[in-house]
This record gives sequence, structure tokens and C-alpha cells, in this order.
Amino acid sequence: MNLHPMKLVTIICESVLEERVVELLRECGAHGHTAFDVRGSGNQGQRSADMLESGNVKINAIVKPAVSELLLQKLHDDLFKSYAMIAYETDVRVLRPQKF
Amino acid sequence: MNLHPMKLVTIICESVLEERVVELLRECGAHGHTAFDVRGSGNQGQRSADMLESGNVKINAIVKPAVSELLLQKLHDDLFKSYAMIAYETDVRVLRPQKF
Amino acid sequence: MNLHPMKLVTIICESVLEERVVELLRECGAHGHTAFDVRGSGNQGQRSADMLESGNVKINAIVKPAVSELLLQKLHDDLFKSYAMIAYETDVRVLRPQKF
Amino acid sequence: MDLLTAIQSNLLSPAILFFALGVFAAVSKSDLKFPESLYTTLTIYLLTAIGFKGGVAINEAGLGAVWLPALAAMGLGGLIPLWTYPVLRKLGKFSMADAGAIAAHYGSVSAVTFIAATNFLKSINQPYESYASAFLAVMESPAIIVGVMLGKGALGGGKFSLSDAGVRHALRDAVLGKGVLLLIGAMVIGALSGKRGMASVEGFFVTPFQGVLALFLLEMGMVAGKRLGDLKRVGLFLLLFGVTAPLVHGCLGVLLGGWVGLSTGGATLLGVLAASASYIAAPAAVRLSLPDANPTYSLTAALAITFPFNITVGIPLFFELAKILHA
Amino acid sequence: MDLLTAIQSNLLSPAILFFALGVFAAVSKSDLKFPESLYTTLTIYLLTAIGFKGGVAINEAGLGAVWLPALAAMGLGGLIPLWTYPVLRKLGKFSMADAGAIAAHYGSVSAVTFIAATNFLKSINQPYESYASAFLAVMESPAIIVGVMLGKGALGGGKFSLSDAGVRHALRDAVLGKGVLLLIGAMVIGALSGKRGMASVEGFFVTPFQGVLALFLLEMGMVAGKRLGDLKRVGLFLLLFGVTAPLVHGCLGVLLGGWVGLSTGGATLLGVLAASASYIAAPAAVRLSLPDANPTYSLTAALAITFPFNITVGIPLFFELAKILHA
Amino acid sequence: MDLLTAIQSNLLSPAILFFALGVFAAVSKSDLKFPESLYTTLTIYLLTAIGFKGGVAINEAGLGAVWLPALAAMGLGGLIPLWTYPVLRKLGKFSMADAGAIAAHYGSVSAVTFIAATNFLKSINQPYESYASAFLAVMESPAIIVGVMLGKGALGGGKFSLSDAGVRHALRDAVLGKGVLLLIGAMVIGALSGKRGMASVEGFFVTPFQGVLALFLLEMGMVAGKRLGDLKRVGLFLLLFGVTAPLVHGCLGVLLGGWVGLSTGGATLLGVLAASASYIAAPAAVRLSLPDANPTYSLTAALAITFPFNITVGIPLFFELAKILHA
Ligand SMILES: Nc1ncnc2c1ncn2[C@@H]1O[C@H](COP(=O)(O)O)[C@@H](O)[C@H]1O
Ligand SMILES: Nc1ncnc2c1ncn2[C@@H]1O[C@H](COP(=O)(O)O)[C@@H](O)[C@H]1O
Ligand SMILES: Nc1ncnc2c1ncn2[C@@H]1O[C@H](COP(=O)(O)O)[C@@H](O)[C@H]1O
Ligand code: NA
Ligand code: NA
Ligand code: NA
Repeated sequence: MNLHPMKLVTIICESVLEERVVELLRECGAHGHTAFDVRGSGNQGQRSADMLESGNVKINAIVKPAVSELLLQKLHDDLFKSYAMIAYETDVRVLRPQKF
Repeated sequence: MNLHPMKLVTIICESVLEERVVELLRECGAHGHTAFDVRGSGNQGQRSADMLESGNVKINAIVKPAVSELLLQKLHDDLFKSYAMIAYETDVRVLRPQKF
Repeated sequence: MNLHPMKLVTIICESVLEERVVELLRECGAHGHTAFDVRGSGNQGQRSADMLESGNVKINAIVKPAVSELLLQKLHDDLFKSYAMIAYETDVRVLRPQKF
Repeated sequence: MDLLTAIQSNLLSPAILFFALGVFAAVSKSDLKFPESLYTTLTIYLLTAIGFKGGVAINEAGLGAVWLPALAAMGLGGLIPLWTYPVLRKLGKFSMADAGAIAAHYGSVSAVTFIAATNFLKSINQPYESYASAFLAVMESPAIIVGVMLGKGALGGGKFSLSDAGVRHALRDAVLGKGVLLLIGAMVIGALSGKRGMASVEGFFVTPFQGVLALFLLEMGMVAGKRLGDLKRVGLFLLLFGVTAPLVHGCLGVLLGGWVGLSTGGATLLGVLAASASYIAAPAAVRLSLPDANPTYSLTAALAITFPFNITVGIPLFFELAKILHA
Repeated sequence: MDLLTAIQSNLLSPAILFFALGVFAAVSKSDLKFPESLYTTLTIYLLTAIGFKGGVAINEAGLGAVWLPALAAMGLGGLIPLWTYPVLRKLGKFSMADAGAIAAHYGSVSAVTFIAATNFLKSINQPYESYASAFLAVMESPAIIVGVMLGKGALGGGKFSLSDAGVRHALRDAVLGKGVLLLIGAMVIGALSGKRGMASVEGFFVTPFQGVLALFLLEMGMVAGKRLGDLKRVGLFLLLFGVTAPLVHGCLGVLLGGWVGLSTGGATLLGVLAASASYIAAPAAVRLSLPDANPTYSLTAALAITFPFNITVGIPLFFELAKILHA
Repeated sequence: MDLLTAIQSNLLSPAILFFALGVFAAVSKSDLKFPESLYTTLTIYLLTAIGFKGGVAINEAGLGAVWLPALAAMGLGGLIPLWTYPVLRKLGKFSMADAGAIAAHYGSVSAVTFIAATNFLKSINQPYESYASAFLAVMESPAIIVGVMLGKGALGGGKFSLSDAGVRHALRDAVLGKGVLLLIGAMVIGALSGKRGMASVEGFFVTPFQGVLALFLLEMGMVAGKRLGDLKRVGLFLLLFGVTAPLVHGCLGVLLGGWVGLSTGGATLLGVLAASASYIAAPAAVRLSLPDANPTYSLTAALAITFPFNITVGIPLFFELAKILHA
């Protein structure tokens, strides 16, 4: 079996940003994403998910290394300063590299 | 403290497959799993989670490296072609290796 | 772009423990966390999430390596024996190390 | 009331208008989104309520009155795939799997279409056999089984086998799926607890029923609206099929209903059931057992063509036909 | 109506039949699944409704009528663990933690069992003190505290300590948990807003109430059904205990009810409360404070044995006993 | 009934008391938690119901009676930011973004405050124009657009631009957001289906309405209660603003209502709308288009100060004012 290295980018942010982040993903070259609602706490206090307006969403995308770098840079430049959010990169291995 | 390397296998697939994938996990030798409902998009379009029939599920299992290989192979052979799904492997470290 | 290595600690445990685990995270020096409800199965049987009392929660925290070690040790000493739970560590990379 | 008035009055009912609002919300890409659990909750409520009411009606009418039309309904459901399959293969050029999948959806039934039909009859004060939800219950599974067998090529000596994990799961879902279980279960409960039982739970299963349906149709409208974009992909043949099949099956159902002695209202309902296409039980079962079938075909046809056609035009049409037949 | 008729009529009520349907769904491994939020939503609704109605009743009856029976109920709850604990230790050979945990569950109460009992009384037109939900509210916590102390060996000089994080969280949950908060909160609201308040919210808290209970029991049936497989693991002793304890405690409750001046209906309800075992407040609090107790024991006994026993046979039984006592 | 009696009777209504219970639950850190989907579900229900009822009323009153007060309401909403913005800038020393954000929230409206006001009027048998929910619908968006433009410095030649992704999303949400869509959509449906439509869905949209509101206010109380801790952080000026703004705007609304010919009840409602601050539509749209505004300021002021002030004291106050005006 042949596993291929990829990057998993994870973004945890305010729910209102979901659509914008997904757009950004597409622009940077991601071919898919997965999202779900979470609750959490961080620098900007507790985010409880009882109102969409104050909830969090977690967005995952598996992408090529170059895309990951571009994506994180863009998130940093466009959104990090103003919104409650974090983003990080993990190494993963997949079977069908052409899919991502 | 003694951390032991393990593989975290993640499968994101159509909700209708949950039961079959969990069966497959058991057959391949996983001793547990964790699952939750997600939404997403990929090659096969948007999957919105408003109807179970068109929703996605994310399934995680921590397993020994050999199990991970077997599992990914089986997923590839049995399900990848016909269903909307992705699967990937990550390196993780655990405290109680005998549990997995 | 400058990515910095961090540890992602993941804890999957009985829902009743959520508050205690989050307290523990803070005590060990984590500056944030993300949580969501999951279902799963393991040594202690199936946990179905239909009643809070028998559901699972998944808690993520990105922390410095030293914090991760301390945290896992504490979880091991205080909770592992008595509760249905697992915990593991993953390597991740972030952009703003001072945040974690 | 003639056909046009009937259609018009149907189109102006809150339920249908909420469906239109849902389609609009989806098409205009509004941020309106139902929580993921609401869809399931409303489904559970509607199936339980309709089953329970049917059961109370059976308790009153007696099983003797029910078995013959129920058997006829079941037979009709099981037979529909037998002619839709070859049509889809020959005229539509669909693969075996796809033809079997679509045939299964159109032989099976849509609970919400049925409910919309009972609401239509109620709104024009047309009586009907209230045990008709028994037909709904027995028509769900047979077509799925037949359609899947066709899609697997079983009738041509193909590879339909119970040792296939997908087929096993699918069969269980077809026979014991949540739709059938809730419908038949609530029906048995209604039959056992009768009028006294109804008196106690009426405030939940009857009073808010029509409003809940309206809310559900709002969501269904959004689901269907999101599929409108797929219409291009399914091709002209399936568009035509999505309107022709309900017309043909609806007429068949009305005729059969008259033949087994149902009233005008009851025959209308059997027609509506035959005309309707499943989008709850069938999709899951078919997805598991015919993995090579493209779900976009069957779901788009059932949800974005046949369902709207039936709840707007089909229901009053089959009612008019039933009236003519009984006149 | 004699005992058998009472039991039979109870068994044929929609609520009980839906419970049976839920058990069937779980045992037959149907794919029926309630959305995860529905269970909590229904719990919130039922607790709020029952509390509010109780409060309106207190507003009418006056606190003077309520305090004595409420105090008696509270005392009974706190005392039950004192004899169940030694029985479980000596006869059942359970560990301290397990015996304390089970004792806490059986001293505490089940809101749904209580609601099923009020429905039973209503269905046979038996009047009862509508402020009885006050007993439900005050009986929830005391037994949990006593049971946890027993399980920690506190009474034998053991290590019960408020500096233990688990104990601290558990105490807070026992005293200020959502169950108690909703019940007492809604009760105070009912008492303050009285009949006029009731008139405005009746269409939500009263009209659909019995139907919502039926739906909830469908889910409870699934939860209990999934635990049936654990029956083997809990052992014969606990099976017997799960039936004997409610019988003994139920009779005690009925007697005590008569003694403090409750009507036949009210005494029945106090009996039912004493007989019932908690599966909402107690499990969470006990899990946090007695981590070494195996939750399979207490939950399986409470959910899969005592709960079904009470809602099917126990309720009519305690009612018959209350009738004899008042005759 | 004088002002004090009105306030007192309002404070003792179940809805307000449930709000207080929610605040208590949050402050006492109880483990009571509503499932995440329940908040959205209740919002959808309340908006749909209020819209539908308003539409049926429009159907009866005719559009001719509605357009003038609706236009006046819309104008008032769009104008409010024009004076709140400079006040917040000059007196409150807020940044442009923060002042624009807060102005947008206070010009826009709160559906739940409106509903609480209609309930208050109903409970004291005060008639009002039932089509008043049309005002609610048209007042939601204008202030958001004006506030965002102010916050972007557009009126001072600043950088408000449609090519900004945040602004684009925000505008769409302001104009086609779920709140507006459900309200206007349901209103159109109500207007089209009229009394006959109402008869069929009354058991869902009317019967349980006030109880559902009570449950929703329980949750709102928890949300507001969790924000109480932020009161210190927002500063004394905003605390004062959170009470003064509704007083001023409420009086303006009542006056305007009288001027365009609304009845005492209708003028009260327009006052309440003007006085209320949005916490559904505005927060999302403002967050996207004014990212540098601190949401703690606007949400805390709207939710933890103005909302409780309006539903407890404001509503009866504006009603008394309307009475005086009409006397
Ligand atoms: N150290 C962390 N580990 C895991 N999740 C975090 C962490 N910090 C922040 N988050 C998540 O990111 C969201 C926004 O973070 P912040 O901008 O720090 O308020 C929080 O609500 C959490 O869900
Ligand atoms: N690149 C990706 N990153 C994250 N999730 C993905 C990606 N591609 C697909 N998925 C998820 O896997 C599901 C099925 O993918 P597909 O088979 O490509 O339609 C999608 O609905 C997403 O939830
Ligand atoms: N090997 C595994 N992979 C993924 N999740 C697991 C695994 N083992 C256990 N879990 C999760 O951890 C919970 C508690 O595990 P346990 O203590 O083994 O019963 C389970 O309910 C699962 O959600
Ligand atoms: Na059909
Ligand atoms: Na008890
Ligand atoms: Na306003």
C-alpha cells in the first residue's frame, strides 16, 4: 500500500466566519472540506454554541503542502487579527493523493 | 512518562455507511472508535447533514500500525470506489498501548 | 511563514467529566480548549450520546510540549482508572506560538 | 369544485406555501438553516402521528375492512418496479444499478406526500378511510426489495446475495427501518388503545399536526431547492419520467382503489401513494445495496420533480379522477 | 375497578405502549434513533411543565397544605439509602462504592415514573393533590447525598471530603442540578403567576403534555432496551432487588402518604415516588463522586428493571393499596 | 390600571419569570444547558408564527392600512443610528467601528421583545393592530446597513466598499437573513392563505405560542445571565446608554405611532420596537462587516441591559405613555 503525505489544516473560528473560510479554502486550492459545530474557550473568552452568533465551528481540509502554507498565510493576514480563531497544520497520510 | 506511538485512522463518509465502517474496524482489529456527524464538500458535491441520507459522519479509531494499514487497504478495496468518502492516517502517542 | 511546533492533546471521555477535565487543562497551563459531543465504543462498551449521562465528549487543547506531558500524566493519575476515557498527543504546527 | 379551483385552493394552503418559501430560501442562498436534528424530529413526529391516527381508525373499522385494500396497495407497490425498470433501461439508457435504484424509489412511497393529501381532503371536507395510513405502511418496503433485486440483476441470474454486507443491511433497513417501525408501531398502539387513548394524546398528535407539517415542508422546500441545481445533470429523460411516472401510477392507484371498494377520498389517497416516490426509506437502503447507482438521479427525481409535482398538482388531480370514477 | 383491570388499562395506555415499542426497536436493532438533542429537550419540557402545574396548585392550596407531606416525602427519600445500603452490602456482596451508588439511585426519584402515575390517575378520573410534584422536587437530592456519603464510607469514618473535586461537583449537581432547578424554578413561577399565568401557557404546558410523554417513553424504551443485554452482567440478586425495593418502598410511601393526610391519589403518588429510582440526577452526581462504582449496576437496575416494573405494574398496585387504606 | 400595577402584572407573567429563572441558572452556574439546536428551533418557530399571524391580519386589514405605519417604522429604524452614532463617538469615546456596531444594534429590533409586548397587551385585553409584525419585519435591516456604513466611515468618505467580502456577506445577511426571510415569508403566506389557512395551523402557531415564548425566555435568561459578568468590562457609559436609548427611542416610537394613526396598542408596539435592540440579525451582519468592533460591547448592552429593561419595565411604560397620548 502506498500512503502519500498531505497536510491537514484545522481552523476553529466564530460560526459567522464559516462561509468566508470555506471560500478562502477554495481560492487557495483545497478540493474539499469538513465542518462541524463546537464550543470552546480561548483568549476571547468562552464561546458556548447556544446562539449561532456566539458559537464556534471547526473546519478541516486536507491539502497539498503548498496549499497549506498559502492558506495559513491568508488566514493570518485577513482574519486572525479581528476574529476569535486558531488554525494549525498536521501531517497526515492518504491513499489517493490526486483527490486533494 | 512513557508515550507509545500509535496510528489514528480517520474516515469521513456518508452517514449510511457508519455501521458498515464500524464493523470493518472491528474485523481489522480496532478495539474502539469514536464517531460524530459532520457536514462537508468534496468531489461528490456538498453534503449538508440536514437529512441523514445526505449527511456525513466522521469516524476515528486509534490502532496499531499494522491494523491501520490493513484497514486503509480494505476501505480502498471495498468502499472507496462507490461512496463519497476519504480516509487518512495520523501519528499519535498514547499512554496505555495495550488498550488499542 | 514561520510555523511553530506544538502539541495537540485530545481527550475523549464520559460527558460528566467535561467540567473537571477543562479545569485540569487550565491548571496544567492550557490557554484554551475546544469541545464537542461524540458517540463511541471502547473497553467499557458502547456510549450512545442519547442521554448526557451515557454520552461522550471530545476535548482538544493545543499546548506547549511541557504542558502536554504534565497533562497526560495528571489524566493518568487522576482519572484513567475510574472512567471510560482515552487521551493522546499529536504534533501540530501553529503560526502564533505565544497564543498557546 | 372543479379541477382548477381544487388546484388553486391547494396551492394557497399554508403547507404548500411554506414549501415554496423553503425553495426560495435555498435558491436565494439565504442563511436560513434548520438545525440538523429538527428534520429527524419532525419526521419522527409526523410518522408517529399518522400511524397512531391510522391505528385508532383500524380499531374502529375493524381489521376486516382493512386487509383487502392494504393487500392491493402492497401488491401495487411491489409491482411498480417491474415496469419502471425496463422503461428506465430501454428508453432511459440507465445502467442496471441506476434503473433498479430509481424503480425502487418510485415503487416505494412518500409519507409527507400522503400527509399533504389527507390535509387537502380535510380542507375540502372530503371524507376518507382514516385507516389509509396502513397502505402507506405496507407500501414502503416491497418495492425497495424488488428494485434492489432488479438492480443487482437477480432476475437475470445476477449476483444478488445475502452474504453481501450492503444487501444485508439494506434488507434490514427496508423491512425494519425507522419509517416502517414508527408507522406500524404507532398503528398497533393506536389500534390497541383506541378512542380512549386518542383522547389523551390528541393535544399532541392532532392539534398541532397541520402546523408541524407546514414547518416540515419549509425544510423539505430547502432540501428540494438545493437539488434544483442538479436538474441539468439528470437529463431530460428523467425530468419527463419524474412527471409521467406519478401520473401513470396515480391513475392506477385511483382505479385500484375504486376496484377494492375505497371511497372517493380513499381512492385518492391510494392514487397519491402510488404516484409518490420515497426519499426516506429507499435512499438509505438503495445506497447500501446498490452502491454503483448514482444517488443524484433517484433523489433529484423524487425530491425536486415528483414531490413538488404531487403536492401541488397531483393531489387535486387524483382527487378529481376519483370523483369522476365514483360519479 | 379491581387490580387486574387497573393494570390492564394501564398497559393499554399509549404512553406504556410507546415504551414497549421503544424496547422493541432497541432489541430488534432497528435503525430508529432519536436525535441527541431530543432527549434533553423532552426532559426540559416535562420537568418544566410538571413543576409549573405543581406551582399553580400550590398557589391554590396554599403552602400550609404542602409543607407537612413535602417534609415527610423528603425524609423518606433521605432514609431509604440507610437500609438499602446494608442490604446491598450484606446480602448482595457489593463493594462500598457500588452499594452507596445503588442506594442513592433508589432513594432518589424518577420524574417520568411520577408523570406516568399522574396520567394513570387522570385516565381513571381519580383526583389527587396537584401540588404533589413538590414531593418530586424535594425527594431528588437528599438520597444522593446520603448514598454518596455511605459509599465513601463517611459514616464509618471514611474519606468523604469536600476538597475532593468529584464530590464538590457532585454535591452542586445534586442540589442545583438541572432537574431540581427546573422543577423548583417552574414551581415557584407557577405559584407566583397562578391561574392567570396558567391560562396563558396552558396550550403549551398542558394540551400536548400526555402526547409528549408518550414520545419520551418511546425514547426511554430504546434506552432501557439497550440495557437489557446488561441484565446478565448485573446478577440475580440485583434483578430481585430491582423488583423488591420498589414494592417495599412503594408500600411505605403509600402508608406514609395516608398518615400525613394525603388523599388516595396523593398517597398513590408518594408511593410511586418512593418506589421509583432516579436515572437523571443520581447517575451524573454519583459518577462524579463515587468513580469506583460501576454505573452498569445502578443504571441497569433503575432503567431496565425498576422503571418498567413501576410504570406497568407498580402504579396500579400502589393505587389499589391506597384505596384499601382509605376504605 | 396604573403604571405600577401594569409593571407588577407584567413582572408576574410566566414569560418574564422564566427569564428570571434563566438568569438565576446562569449566575448560579447550574448544569442546566439547552441543547444547541433548541435555541434555533425556538427562534424559527417564534418568527414563523409571528409572521404568519401578521400576514393573516394584513389579509383582513388590507395593505392600504399597513403601508403608512410600516414606512414610518422603517424610517425610524434607519434614522436611529444617525443620532446614536455621534453620541457614542463623542460622549462614549467609542471607536468608529464600535459606535457604528452599537448604533446598528439599537436601530434594528428584537423579535422576542416585540412578542413579549404583544403578550402583555393580550394579557390585559388591550387590542392592537395584529399586522404590527410587519413593522418588526421592515425595521430589522435598514439600521444595520446605516450603522455599518457609519462604522466604516462611509459618510465621512471612508472605505465602505462592496468588494469587501465581509461587507458583501453582511449586506446579504441583513437583507436576506433568516430573520427577515422567515418573518416576511410567513407574512406573505399568512396574507395569501388568510383565515382559512389560519384555521388549519392554529393548533401549532397559536395554541402553544405563549408557552413556547416562556421556554425561549428561559434560554434567553441563561444567555443574558452569562453576559452579566461582562457588565464591568463595558463601562458605565454603556450601562447608562443601555437604559437611556430605549427610553428615548420608545417615546419617539409611541409618538410616531400616534401620529400615523395607530391605536394605543399599536403605538405601544411601535414604541417597543424602537426601544428594542437586535441580538439576532445585527450581531452576525455587524461581525462580518465591522470586524474591528468588539462584539462584547453591543451584545452585552443589547442582551444584558436593554432586553431585560424592555421586557420588565419598558413595555408597561410605553403602554402607559400611549394611553396618555390617546386620552
Ligand atoms: N489552546 C487551544 N486549544 C484548543 N482550542 C483553542 C485553543 N485556543 C483557542 N481555541 C479555540 O479557538 C476559539 C477561538 O480562540 P480565541 O481567539 O483564543 O478566543 C476558542 O473558542 C476555542 O474553541
Ligand atoms: N480535501 C478534503 N478535506 C477535508 N474533507 C474532505 C476533503 N475532501 C472530501 N472531504 C470530506 O469527505 C466527504 C466525501 O468526499 P468526496 O468523496 O470527495 O465527495 C466530503 O463531503 C467531505 O466531508
Ligand atoms: N481505539 C479507539 N479509537 C478511538 N476512540 C476510542 C478508542 N477506544 C476508546 N475510544 C473512545 O473513548 C471512549 C471511552 O473508551 P473506553 O474507556 O475504552 O470505554 C469510547 O466510548 C470511545 O469514544
Ligand atoms: Na410510489
Ligand atoms: Na425512590
Ligand atoms: Na430599535
